[in-house]
Amino acid sequence: MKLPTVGVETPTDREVSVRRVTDISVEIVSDSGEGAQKCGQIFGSVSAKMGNGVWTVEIIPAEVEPPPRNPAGASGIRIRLGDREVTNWGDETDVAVAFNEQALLGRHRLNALAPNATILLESMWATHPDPSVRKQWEEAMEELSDREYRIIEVPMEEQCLTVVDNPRRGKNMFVLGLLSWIFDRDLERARDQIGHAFRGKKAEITERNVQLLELGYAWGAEHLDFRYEIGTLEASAPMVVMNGNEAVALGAVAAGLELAAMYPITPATSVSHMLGEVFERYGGVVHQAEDEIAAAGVAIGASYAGRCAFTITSGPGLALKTEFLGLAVMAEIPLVVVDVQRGGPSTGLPTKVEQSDLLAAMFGQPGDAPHVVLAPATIEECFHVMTTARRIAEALRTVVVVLSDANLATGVAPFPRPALSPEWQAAPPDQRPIPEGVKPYDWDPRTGVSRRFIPGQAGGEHTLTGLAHDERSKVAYDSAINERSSTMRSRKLLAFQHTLIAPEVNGDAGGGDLLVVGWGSTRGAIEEAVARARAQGMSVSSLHLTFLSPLPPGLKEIFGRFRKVMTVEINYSDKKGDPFVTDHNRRRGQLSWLLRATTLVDVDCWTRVLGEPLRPGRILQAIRENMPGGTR
Amino acid sequence: MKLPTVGVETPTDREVSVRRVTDISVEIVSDSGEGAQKCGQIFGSVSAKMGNGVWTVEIIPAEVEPPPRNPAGASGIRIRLGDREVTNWGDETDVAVAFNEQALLGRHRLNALAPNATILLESMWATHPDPSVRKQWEEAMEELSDREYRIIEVPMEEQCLTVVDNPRRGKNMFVLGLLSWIFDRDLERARDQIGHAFRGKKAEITERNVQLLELGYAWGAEHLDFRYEIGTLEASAPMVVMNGNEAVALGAVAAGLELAAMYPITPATSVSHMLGEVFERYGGVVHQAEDEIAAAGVAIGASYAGRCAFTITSGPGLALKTEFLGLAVMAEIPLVVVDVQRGGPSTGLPTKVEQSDLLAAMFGQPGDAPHVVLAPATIEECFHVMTTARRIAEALRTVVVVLSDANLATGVAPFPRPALSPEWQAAPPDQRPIPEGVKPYDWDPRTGVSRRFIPGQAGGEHTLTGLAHDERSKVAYDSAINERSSTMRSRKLLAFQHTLIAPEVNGDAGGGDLLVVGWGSTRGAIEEAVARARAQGMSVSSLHLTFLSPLPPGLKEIFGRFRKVMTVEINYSDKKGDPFVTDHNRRRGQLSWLLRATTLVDVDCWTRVLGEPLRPGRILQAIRENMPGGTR
Amino acid sequence: MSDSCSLLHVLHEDEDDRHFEMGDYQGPTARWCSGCGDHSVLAAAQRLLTDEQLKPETTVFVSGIGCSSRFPHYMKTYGFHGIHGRALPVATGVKLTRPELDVFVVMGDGDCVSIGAAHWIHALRYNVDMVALLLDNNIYGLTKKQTSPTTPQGYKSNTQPRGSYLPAMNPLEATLGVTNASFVAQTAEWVPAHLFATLKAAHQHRGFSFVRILQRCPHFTPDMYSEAVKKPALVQVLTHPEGIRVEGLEQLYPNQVRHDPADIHAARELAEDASVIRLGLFFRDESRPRYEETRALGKHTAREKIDLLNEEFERYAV
Amino acid sequence: MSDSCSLLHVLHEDEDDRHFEMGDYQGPTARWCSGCGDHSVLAAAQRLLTDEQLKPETTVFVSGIGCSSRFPHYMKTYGFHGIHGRALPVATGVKLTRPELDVFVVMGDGDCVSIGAAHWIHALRYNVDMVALLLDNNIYGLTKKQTSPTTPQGYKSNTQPRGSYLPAMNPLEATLGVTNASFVAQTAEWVPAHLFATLKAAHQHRGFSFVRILQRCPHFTPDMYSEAVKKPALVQVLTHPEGIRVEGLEQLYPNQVRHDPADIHAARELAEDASVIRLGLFFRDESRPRYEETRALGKHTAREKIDLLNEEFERYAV
Ligand SMILES: Cc1ncc(C[n+]2csc(CCOP(=O)(O)OP(=O)(O)O)c2C)c(N)n1
Ligand SMILES: Cc1ncc(C[n+]2csc(CCOP(=O)(O)OP(=O)(O)O)c2C)c(N)n1
Ligand code: SF4
Ligand code: SF4
Ligand SMILES: [Mg+2]
Ligand SMILES: [Mg+2]
Repeated sequence: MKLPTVGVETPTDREVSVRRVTDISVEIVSDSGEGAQKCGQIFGSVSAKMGNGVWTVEIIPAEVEPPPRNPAGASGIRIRLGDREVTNWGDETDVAVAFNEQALLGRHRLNALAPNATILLESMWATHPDPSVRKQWEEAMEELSDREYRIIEVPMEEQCLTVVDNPRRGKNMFVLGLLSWIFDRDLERARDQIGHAFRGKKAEITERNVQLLELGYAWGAEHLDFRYEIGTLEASAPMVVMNGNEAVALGAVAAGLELAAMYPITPATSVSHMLGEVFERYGGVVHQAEDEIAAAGVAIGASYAGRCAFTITSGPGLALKTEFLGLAVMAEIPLVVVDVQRGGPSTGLPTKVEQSDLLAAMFGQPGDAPHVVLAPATIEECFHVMTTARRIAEALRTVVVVLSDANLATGVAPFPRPALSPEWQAAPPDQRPIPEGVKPYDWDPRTGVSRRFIPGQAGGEHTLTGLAHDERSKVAYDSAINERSSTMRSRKLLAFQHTLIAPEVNGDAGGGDLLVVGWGSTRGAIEEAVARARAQGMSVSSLHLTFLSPLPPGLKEIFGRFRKVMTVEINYSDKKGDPFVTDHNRRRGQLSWLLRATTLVDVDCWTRVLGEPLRPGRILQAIRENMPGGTR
Repeated sequence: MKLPTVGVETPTDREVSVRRVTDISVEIVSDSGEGAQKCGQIFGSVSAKMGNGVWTVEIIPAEVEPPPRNPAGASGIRIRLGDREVTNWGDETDVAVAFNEQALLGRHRLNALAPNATILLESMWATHPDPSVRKQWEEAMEELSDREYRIIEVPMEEQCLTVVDNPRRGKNMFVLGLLSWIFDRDLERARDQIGHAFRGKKAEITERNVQLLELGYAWGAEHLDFRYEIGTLEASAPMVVMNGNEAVALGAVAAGLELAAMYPITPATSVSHMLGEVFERYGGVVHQAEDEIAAAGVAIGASYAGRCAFTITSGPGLALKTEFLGLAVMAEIPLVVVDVQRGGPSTGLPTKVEQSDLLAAMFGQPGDAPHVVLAPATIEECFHVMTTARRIAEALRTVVVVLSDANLATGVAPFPRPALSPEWQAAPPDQRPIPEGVKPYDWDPRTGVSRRFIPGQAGGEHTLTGLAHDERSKVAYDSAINERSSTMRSRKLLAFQHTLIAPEVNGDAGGGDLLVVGWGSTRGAIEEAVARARAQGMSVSSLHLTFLSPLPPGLKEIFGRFRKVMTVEINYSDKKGDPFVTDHNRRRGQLSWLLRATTLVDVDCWTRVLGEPLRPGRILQAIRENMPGGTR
Repeated sequence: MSDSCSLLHVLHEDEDDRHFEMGDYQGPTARWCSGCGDHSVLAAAQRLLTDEQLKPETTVFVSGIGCSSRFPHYMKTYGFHGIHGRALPVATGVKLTRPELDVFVVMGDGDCVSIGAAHWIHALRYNVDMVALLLDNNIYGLTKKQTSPTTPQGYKSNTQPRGSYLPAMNPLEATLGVTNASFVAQTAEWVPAHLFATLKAAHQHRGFSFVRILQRCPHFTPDMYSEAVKKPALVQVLTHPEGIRVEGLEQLYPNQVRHDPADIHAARELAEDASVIRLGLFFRDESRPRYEETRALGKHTAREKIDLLNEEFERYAV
Repeated sequence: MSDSCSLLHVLHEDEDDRHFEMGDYQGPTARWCSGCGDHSVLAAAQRLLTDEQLKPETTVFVSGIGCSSRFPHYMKTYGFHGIHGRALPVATGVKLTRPELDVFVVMGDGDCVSIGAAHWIHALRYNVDMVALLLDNNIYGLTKKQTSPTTPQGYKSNTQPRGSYLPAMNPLEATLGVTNASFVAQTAEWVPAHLFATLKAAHQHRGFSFVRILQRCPHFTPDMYSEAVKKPALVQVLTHPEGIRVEGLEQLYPNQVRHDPADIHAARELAEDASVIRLGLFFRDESRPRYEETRALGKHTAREKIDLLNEEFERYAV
């Protein structure tokens, strides 16, 4: 076992090497309940405040409280820092802190650690009184030794005991101190953040934690022989930092949404936790319904009544809302549905990311049910998409599905603090009496749009129905009426599509060898990969789509400028060359499917369902492998 | 008012013209409850027995018992007769019998009657004591007079009163007699059928009805001046005659299916009515669940337990089953789902035909849920599809969705009596203990197929789950396992696709100007239209798809032989030339969408959502309008 | 709500000296079968609205799918004819966010007790102030005679041609078992005076009023209530000063029993016993908490919300 | 079923002289939090199977989604870990078509009482012979502390941070209101002897046995039952010769009340009163009709079916 342990050296004995980096990933892993996440969050916040680009992702085990010291139960957080904006979780971890060797092993097995990672590991297990623990330790060291890790043992528990009785409740702050020394973090800011994290608790708790922070810092200063220096970027505008679900929640408030009807489901639920906290103060209501069907029904009822409502869920819940979505389209009731996608099908991978609900969101409803589907690509967009979605839903009197995912939901990154506008909250149609002769579906024949009536408006009395109906909302079985009303519902989408602008090419708008097309949360990783590939001389660009239904104009024309077009998505596709796969029967990535049908361009795809965000390095490799002509 | 009324003439006064036809459509319309349907059914059966090709469709009002004498409430039946096989309901009605002028008006307004139709109309309303009825009559005659109908008044009520007290309960048999004279039907067979229809009732009821039949026949012979003669085809094999839902029900028994779990929904319910009748005798069970979700769950439970179960529904019910379908795909539980499509979206047009559930059936489930979708094209196929579906579901351990529709469900036509095979009912996997080491998902890496374990098999104990799982069915969050199991589920479809054969071109396999592609119930109408177009010299052929997921091989190659490819479907598409429609944003027919994405051929579409089966004449017109180069 | 939200509320408070006649609530002619009990319920509802002078524009009828669910189409108020089994969530959404509206829910027995059962149980629990009418004809009407949970055991239908396999579900008993249920009554459409009085009491109750209305379906189950209609002795009326009081009903229905609607135990015993058809108020408790009491939307202006959001941003500030 | 169907049944009747130990029912180590009440229920179920010598291969545990629904994974029997709220329909499908199997259903309170409510009500009514366990921790565990219908009023959660708005739904009362319910019991996982005896009685009952198990979730609601665990006086045990009998329990739980499980009215009154936690058999009626009695699959051979079908074709012959 090669175990480069730091001996007991005095600072003067060591030479501290300072590595200058532009980008680095740090991970803290522990058993669940040991506070690794809080440690990482504070580390991330302090870094953001100091002007680093930051992207934080939590590592969440499947069970609430898995057995301790178990590779499958690793709980923790990854923080990626950069000297400029960081848009994704990156590739592998450069510096890891592990509270025990089993959690570390879990990360090792998932290839989460860079082959030459530096690892700070709690040392107590090597000499644990329980021989089975010592045996596990030894076996773990054996398994870890096939990489070039630098593992540094740190007596975390021992150190913490000098300050607290129960080190399980303090180790995380000691580690924060360690990392603060390594990355030269501003301790004042760290103290502030600790204060913030424990606000409402007793003052001595904050004090104790600050003490541990300082202990860790001092220990690092005394024992470690490396530090990192990372540039910062002066933020041009005030920034806020949060995860995508928090952004959706605050975005909902900013958009004037008043009712969030939901049924708990991972990874969507935290939006309602957040709203449960803040909505009350803002006059909004979170309604936890008896199931997802009822949640959709309550949101539709509220919207019918002229209020601004949305419903939020994930795949299995979306499935249950299908019938109500069809009704909302048919009866032209505005409705915003947020689907925070997770791994599927069925219960699948509830805490992991996937982008597999696109076609279900678009085509899931039996019958022809035209509606809008869009996907935010960044945490900032998670905030603003709520206003966009509400506006479209109300303007078109239809359903707008917003496709977020577990990557956005749990990723934390700073973005410019939004300048809020009262207009975003503009009330639905005024409540004046309906003039004689105006009908509840007075479709404008050019746009399919009609004025919305809401209860309370005298003269507007009518019964809305999911049956085929005429302009007066009367049940009608007449052929011509059915064709006409179907046409009007579809025309709204056409007219709306007309207002969209062609997306901008990232890279070379003039064309090139390869165009990578993405949607949703993969934008940061794709663009990073494209930048690296371009730096390596490859003629590759990318295009990112926000609107999936309808698709923006100009795609075919843009595609025509590239020798090859390929989507990159986190969903399933058959791999070329696999048994029985032909060009004809290949099941393709969901966006590539859409683009092929629309543009008739031979859009290829590179997709993976690994239950984790795409790594820019892997995309880079895919780009290389897919360069027409071959750049390999 | 031009009202060519038949005067009181003696037979010798008239010359009876006999028109020889190869194909003719007859309609009987009345208020609901007046027995027009029973009359038409007997007329159709007698005709089939005499060797005519027959297609019967019921005209069903939306309400159970709509107000009498109301155009929207017309209830009735259309019978199309031919001198050879009749595969669809045809274009317009040539001969109509109406019990009142309002029901007639309803049909007139739906353009159901040929412009020169001959109409036999109950005469009592013209002289009704209620002046408002007389007024309605006059207005109706005015409205009807813009076509070249020949309307013949018949004193039906007056005549019936000579035999029965309540003519409402006898008029239909009188009309049967009238039609029997006009079409020279075999009265003996008609008497038999009446006996069959009233079996279980008192003998005098049958007698009374036979009397009315004879009265109608005699009245026709005495007063009418036209008859039709239509050739017959000697049936080469014994035939049975039934509607598509009856065929599905009997097909389910023939396929060895034992449990039909359902929740009532039009137009699927009559399958369960039928099974409710017959299943008990065959050892099967119809389970009417509390809702469609539970119906799917019960079928899945039964199938998991090794029994052969299916669930049947229509659009709104399919929406509710979405989540369970995802589970069945994920956990690899065989399941047959029959969706008898109706007009949509939402409650839509519950009694009318549409083919709008194709994409929802394929893509409706969040996550990647590969499964099989197929569509019977004829009533005969409704029977056999159940065996096919069950076999595929069990062989692939997956979901098979069968897309029938309201056209097949209610259309009645003869087909060769199936030669049943015990093999169709072969039991699921044997129940022997599971050998050591065999795992519940021992995927064959080439085909993705694995052996099904069912409770009762010692050594096979395991827990099936909708979470991501490994070969032993253990919950697994590992990236590699998720990729692998996703691949295996998809590979089953690839391997299956490999066994399919390219569909045959109807017309000229060598190619031509236009290829019309269809699926499901439109086959008869499309092929008739193609035949007519070819007879008119147009270079058009057609292709009909049974498998929609996966698609059969060879399509791209076939398409390549035609100058233009176009689907004909009963679902919505934006019309070229309508406001805002571009080639890029056009929402297309569902099959054309699938074909474009798969083959990258510019597959156009001609679709209508008129709430009625497509008429061959309208398809012919569409063919003419879409001939490349233009044959117009 | 946003800036103009206050406007929305002001408009509703407008002085209003309109007087409404029955005709003001009558929509197009109902297209139910002749003799269908739904007609009587429609008439009673229209009478109630007239009696209470509810404004047509602030009254909403929500329904599911079924013969009975066509109800809103025949009213001249706002109506929401939604999807099968889901009327209650929609109505909850309406009332929760627009408490000033009068909300009525019309459901069939399949709609409410079968596919809608989860919502039914939970609506009773939420106790949101609205009137829910179960038009119970013990059969699926619109889809043409399938067994419903309330179909009597042994009764033949198209899906259970050998007769329903299980005893009929008793909606009153089920309702009375749900914690927080606050108003449970039963009436019959062929006793118009009692029907009307029941609707009136239900409307006046603050909370979720559940009314089961026994309803004839002459088309599919002509025999279902024919005896009870003919023989008033088969019907027993619950009486109490706190119950539903109908002048002179004792002449027609001399079979009466005194029942205090505050007594849930007695209510359950009466509900359970199927030997006689009981009409009246089984249970009422105005003190049950109503979900919307704690769950009302606030009336913040857009400006106020922006200020609050900006405060919130401080927590997230970098 | 088809030709080989008889074979299927023969195999199950095979002579079998295996004897099963607890270990034969134990799957992999359960991954619930330490101290989670689900562990005790698992142990009790394993003990029951040993006691009754159920064959692992003919025993099926069906569950939904939730912490508690992981249950089947930790058994060495057949298991079906399905989707949230839908365990009962799946179990119904299994038992209806394979009556020779022993079927157990494990549900959480969200699973059964919230999203699964319609199936719960209807499963009680179908009265198919199986054991249904409601593992009621009064909270959503797996999704991390949201209010469930059984969460006590005022109890704080992540979705209702100001406390649950409504009184907790009482699953016993609701159950006792459903026509055709045949076995309703309550026990607590921290009283293992009572838990075991209850499972045993439930398993022996012919019909649908509904058992609510009060279950601790130390992770999210450590305070929920801590008082009751500490103070046996807060618990009252129902006793009766026909009830659930546990030797010596009166020493630990001296607070006892005699209750005849045939008396539905008394059962409802006991269920309703929330002043004390009651454990025992509230109601049992073995005479209630079971759906599967009339709904069993036949044992026709393929040949017989073909003959019948051919007869049927005569009706449709041209
Ligand atoms: C999701 C869904 N399932 C089934 C149906 C078909 N359906 C329409 S009405 C109805 C039941 C009608 O019975 P009931 O609710 O008792 O109302 P009634 O017609 O008797 O008034 C059913 C099953 C539907 N429209 N939607
Ligand atoms: C359709 C659907 N909705 C929501 C979820 C998310 N979900 C998983 S478990 C659960 C509830 C867990 O609570 P409970 O049923 O009480 O079980 P416990 O975890 O407390 O044992 C929820 C809402 C899901 N998996 N599927
Ligand atoms: S079928 Fe029955 S419930 Fe429906 S309208 Fe006719 S009588 Fe009324
Ligand atoms: S969260 Fe609660 S219910 Fe879930 S395993 Fe932990 S203690 Fe048990
Ligand atoms: Mg009904
Ligand atoms: Mg729970």
